[in-house]
Amino acid sequence: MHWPIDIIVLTFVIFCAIAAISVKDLLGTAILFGAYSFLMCLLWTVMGAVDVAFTEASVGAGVSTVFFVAAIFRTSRRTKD
Amino acid sequence: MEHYAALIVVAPFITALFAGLFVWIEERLSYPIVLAGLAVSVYSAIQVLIQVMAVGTLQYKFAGWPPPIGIEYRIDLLNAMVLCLVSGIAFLNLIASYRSVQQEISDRTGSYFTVYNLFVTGLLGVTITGDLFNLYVLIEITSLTSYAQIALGDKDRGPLASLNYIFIGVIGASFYLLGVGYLYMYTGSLNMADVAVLIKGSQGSSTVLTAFILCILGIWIKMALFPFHVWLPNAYTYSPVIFSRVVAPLMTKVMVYVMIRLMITVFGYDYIFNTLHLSEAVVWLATLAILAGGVMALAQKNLKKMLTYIIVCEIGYMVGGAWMGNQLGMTGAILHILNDALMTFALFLAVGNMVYRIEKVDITDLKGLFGKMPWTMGGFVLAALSIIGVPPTCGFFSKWYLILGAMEKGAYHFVAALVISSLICAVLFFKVFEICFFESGSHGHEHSSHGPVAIEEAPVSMLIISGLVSLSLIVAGVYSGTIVNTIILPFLK
Amino acid sequence: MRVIAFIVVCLTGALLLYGTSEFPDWGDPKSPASLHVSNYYIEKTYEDTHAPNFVTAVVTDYRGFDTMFETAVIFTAGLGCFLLLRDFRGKKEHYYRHIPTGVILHIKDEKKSLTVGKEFGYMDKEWVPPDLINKTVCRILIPFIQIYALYVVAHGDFSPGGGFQGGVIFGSSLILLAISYDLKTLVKRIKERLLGIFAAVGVLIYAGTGALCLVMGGNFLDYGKLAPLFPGYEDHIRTLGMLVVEIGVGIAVMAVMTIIYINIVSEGRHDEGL
Amino acid sequence: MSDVLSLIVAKYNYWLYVILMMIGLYGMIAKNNLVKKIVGMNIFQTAIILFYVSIGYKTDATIPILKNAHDAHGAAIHAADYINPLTSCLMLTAIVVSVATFGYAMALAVRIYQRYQTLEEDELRMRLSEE
Repeated sequence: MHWPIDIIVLTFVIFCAIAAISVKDLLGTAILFGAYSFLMCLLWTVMGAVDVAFTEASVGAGVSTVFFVAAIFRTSRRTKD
Repeated sequence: MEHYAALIVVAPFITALFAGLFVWIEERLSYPIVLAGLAVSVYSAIQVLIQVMAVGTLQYKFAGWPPPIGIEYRIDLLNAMVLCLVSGIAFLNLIASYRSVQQEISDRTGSYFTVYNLFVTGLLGVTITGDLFNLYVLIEITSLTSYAQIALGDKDRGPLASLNYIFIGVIGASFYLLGVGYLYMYTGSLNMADVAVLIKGSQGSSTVLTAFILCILGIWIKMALFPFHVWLPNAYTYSPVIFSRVVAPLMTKVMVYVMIRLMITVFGYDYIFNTLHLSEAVVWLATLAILAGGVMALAQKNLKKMLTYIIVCEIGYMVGGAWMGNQLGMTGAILHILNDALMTFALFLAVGNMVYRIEKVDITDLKGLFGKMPWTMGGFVLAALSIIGVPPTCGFFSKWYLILGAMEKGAYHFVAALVISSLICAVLFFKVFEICFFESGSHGHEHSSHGPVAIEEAPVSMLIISGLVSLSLIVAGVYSGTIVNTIILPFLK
Repeated sequence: MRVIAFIVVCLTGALLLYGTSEFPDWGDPKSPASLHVSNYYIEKTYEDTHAPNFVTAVVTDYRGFDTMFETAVIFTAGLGCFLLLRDFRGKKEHYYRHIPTGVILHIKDEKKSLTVGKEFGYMDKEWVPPDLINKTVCRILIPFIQIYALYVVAHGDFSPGGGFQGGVIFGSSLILLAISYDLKTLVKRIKERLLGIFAAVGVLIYAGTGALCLVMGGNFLDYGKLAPLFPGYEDHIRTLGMLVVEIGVGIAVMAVMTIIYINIVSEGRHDEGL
Repeated sequence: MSDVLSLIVAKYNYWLYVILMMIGLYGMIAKNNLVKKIVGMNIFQTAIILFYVSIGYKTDATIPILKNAHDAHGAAIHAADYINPLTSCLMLTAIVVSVATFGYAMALAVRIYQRYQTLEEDELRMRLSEE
C-alpha cells in the first residue's frame, strides 16, 4: 500500500498549485509550475502509469517551463495578483 | 468500396499535411492539393450516403480491431447527411474564399490552407466517429485550429478573442473529457454503442448522472448555448472572412449533432426524458437563448456581429427542438441543422463579398449597396428571408416542425419565443435592406482618407458560389418533405 | 469576478464530489474500469503484437487512430505559432562585438549590409558574456541527450517512452543549444525550412503508414497487412509498424517543439532569444 | 472510526483531484493576469489527467510492461498483475493536447503583449474602450 507516500506527494502538489497561481511574480510562477508538474509526475510513477509520468516529466516539467520562461522573457514578470 | 468511410476523414488530413510540406518547397501548390483533398472527401461522403441509404448502418474498424477494443466509425443516416453537409460547405467555401485569403493573409497562404483543412478534418471526424475518446481528440483539433485561425483576422482584437475562446473552449472540452472519464469509470468502455448497452438500467447511479451532466455541459459550452455564448460573437467577428464563412455554419451545428448523438445513441431517450425529466427546464433555457440572442442582435451596429448573435438565437431553436422529447421536435432540430447551415453559409458568403469590397461592414457603411453589388445583395436577401422563415425557403419548414413539436408538448413559451425572434430577425434585416436600398451611397467625402473608393461587384468566383448556395435554400425548402421522409424519419425509427 | 468564480467553483466541485460517491474504492482491481476492455489489452497484447509495453501497443496500434490526430494537434500548434508570430521583416538594429577588445558596434541602418571579419562576433541586444562552464557542459551534454532521445524512441515497445517523449527530449536538446549559446547558433544549424519540412514529414510518415495499409488491402493503420513488404519479420510486423510510426511522431514533435520555442522567444523574428 | 478511515483511504484520491481541479478553475476565472489564467488552465487539465490515472490504478499491480518478455511464451498473464494500460494511453493523448494548447496560448500572450504592452485583463479592457 503506497498511500502514505501518495498523500504526502498530493499535499505538496496542492501546495504548489495554490502557490503557482497566487505568487506575485510570473517567473516564480514558472518555477513553481515546473515543480508542480514534476511532483505530479512523481505521483503518477507511484500509481504505476510510467509512460504518462515520463511524458509529463519531459513535457510539463521540461518544455512547458521553457516556453513559459521564454514567454515571460518577451513580456513582463509583473502581475497584479 | 468499403474504405470510403475512412477516406472522408483521411483524404483532407493527408492533403493538409502535403500542403504543409509544400509550403516550404513550392507554396503555390498548396491550394490545389488542399482542394483535391476536399473534393475526394465530398465524393466519399456522397458515396457513403448512398451506401447507407441502401444497406443501413456502416461500420469501419480502424487497424482491423473489433469495436470495443479498437476505434470504429459508425455511420447511419444522420451522420451521413451531416458529413455531406460539412464536406460540401467546406469545399465550396474554399473555392469561394480563395481571393479573400489572398487579400487578408497574403504572405502565408500555404500554411493557412493547411490549418483550414485540418479544421475541416476535425469537424468531419467529430461527425463520423463512434468512439467517445476519439470524439474528444477531434474536438481538440477543431478547437486548436479555430484558435489559430481566429487570431489571424483582426490584427488588434483577433488574438484577444482567440485567447478568450481558448479559456472557454478548454473548460468545455475538459468537462466533456471528465464526463467520458466518469462513464469509463462506470462501464469500462469507450465505444458509444457499447457504453449505451452497459449503462442501460442504471437509472439511479450518481456516476452516470454526473457523466451525463458533464458531457452535455461541455458540449453546450462548445456550442455557445445562451449563458455560455460569450466567446462566440467576438471570435466569429474578428476572424478572417474564409474562417467565419466556414465556422459560422458548421461549428455550432456539428456540436448540436454531437449533442443529439449523445442523447440518442449513448444515454437514450428513456434515461433523459423519463428518468431525469429534464425536458421542461432545457426548453425554458432554449427559450431564453432565443430571446437573448434576438435582443442582443438588435443592439449591434456591425453587420457581422449582428449575424453572430442570430447564430446564438438559432442554437436556441435546435436545442429546444432536440429536448422537446417528441419526434416532431427532434425532426425539426435535425432538419434545422441542415437548413441553418445552408442559410448561415449563404449569409456569410454575401457578407464576405461585401467585406472583400468595402472592408468595414458597420450597418451605416452599407448605404446604396443594392445599386453597386446587386448580385451579392440578391443572395443576401434570399438568405435573410430564409432566416426570417418566409415560406418557399427552407427556414420556414424547419421552424414549422419545431412549432408543431412544441405545440404537441404544450410548450407555448417556446412557440412564442420562436415567433418573436422571427419578427426580430425581420425587423433587423429590413432595417439593413432599407439602408442598402433607399439611402444613397457616400460620394467619396466620408471616405476621404482612402480617396474615392469605387465599390463594384465581387469577383465572379465568389458570386457563383454565393448564388448557388442561395438558390439551394429554395431547393432545400421545396424538397424538405423528401429529406424528412428518406433520412430523418427512418433514422428516428 | 472573484465571487462569481467562487460560486462556479463550489457548484462544479459539489457536482464532481457527488459523482464520486458511488465510485469503487481507489485501486480496486474489481472495478468495472479494470475489467471490461482493459483486461483484453493486458492478456492479449503480447500475443497480438509482440510488444511487451502494453501502453505503447495500445497507443500506436489498438488506438493508433487517436494518436495520429494527437500528432496532428501538435503539428497544428507549431503551425499556429508560425502563422501567428512569424515576422519576416527582420530587425532594424544590429550589434557586433570586436572580440579581442570588447568594443561594440551598433548599426542602426538595416539596409547597409556589412561584412565583418572573423574578429567581430554578432551579438544580441541584451547580451551577457558567455559563461565558459555553461557552454562547455552543454556542448558535452547535448550529444548524450540526443542519443538518449533516440534510445527512447527506438525502445518505445519495450520500455517506458516512445515517439512523443523521445521527440520532446530531442527538441529540448536543441532548445538547450539555443539557450547555452544563442539563438543564431541554432537557427544557423537547423534552418526554419528544414524544421517545417520535418514537422510535416513526421506526421506524414504516420498517416502514410496508415494509407499504405489501405493500399495493401487492409483497413487504415492495419499494420498486419504490411507483412509482404518485410519478408522474414511476419511475427513482429505489428511491432515494426509501431516503430515506424513512433519515428514519425518523434520527428514531428522534435521539429514542432523547436519551432514553438524559436517563435516565442524571438517574437517570430528568429534573431535573438534567451 | 475505522469505517471513516477506510472510506477516506478509499476515496481521498478522487477528492483531492476535485480540489486540484477547482484550484485550476478558480485561477482561470478569477485571476486578472492572462499568464496566470493560462497556468490555471494547465492545472485544470493536469487534474483531469490525475483523475484518469487514478481510475487505472490497481492495488498490488505493477507497471503495464510484460515481465520476462523473452521467456513468457506459454506463461499465463494475469490481468490483475498489471495496472490498466488504457487510461495511460488516453492520458498520453491528453497531455499532448494540453501542451499544444499551452504553447499556443503562450504565443498568443506574447502577441497580445506586443500589441498592448500589458497582460492584465482590466488594463486591456481599458485600452480597448479607449480606442
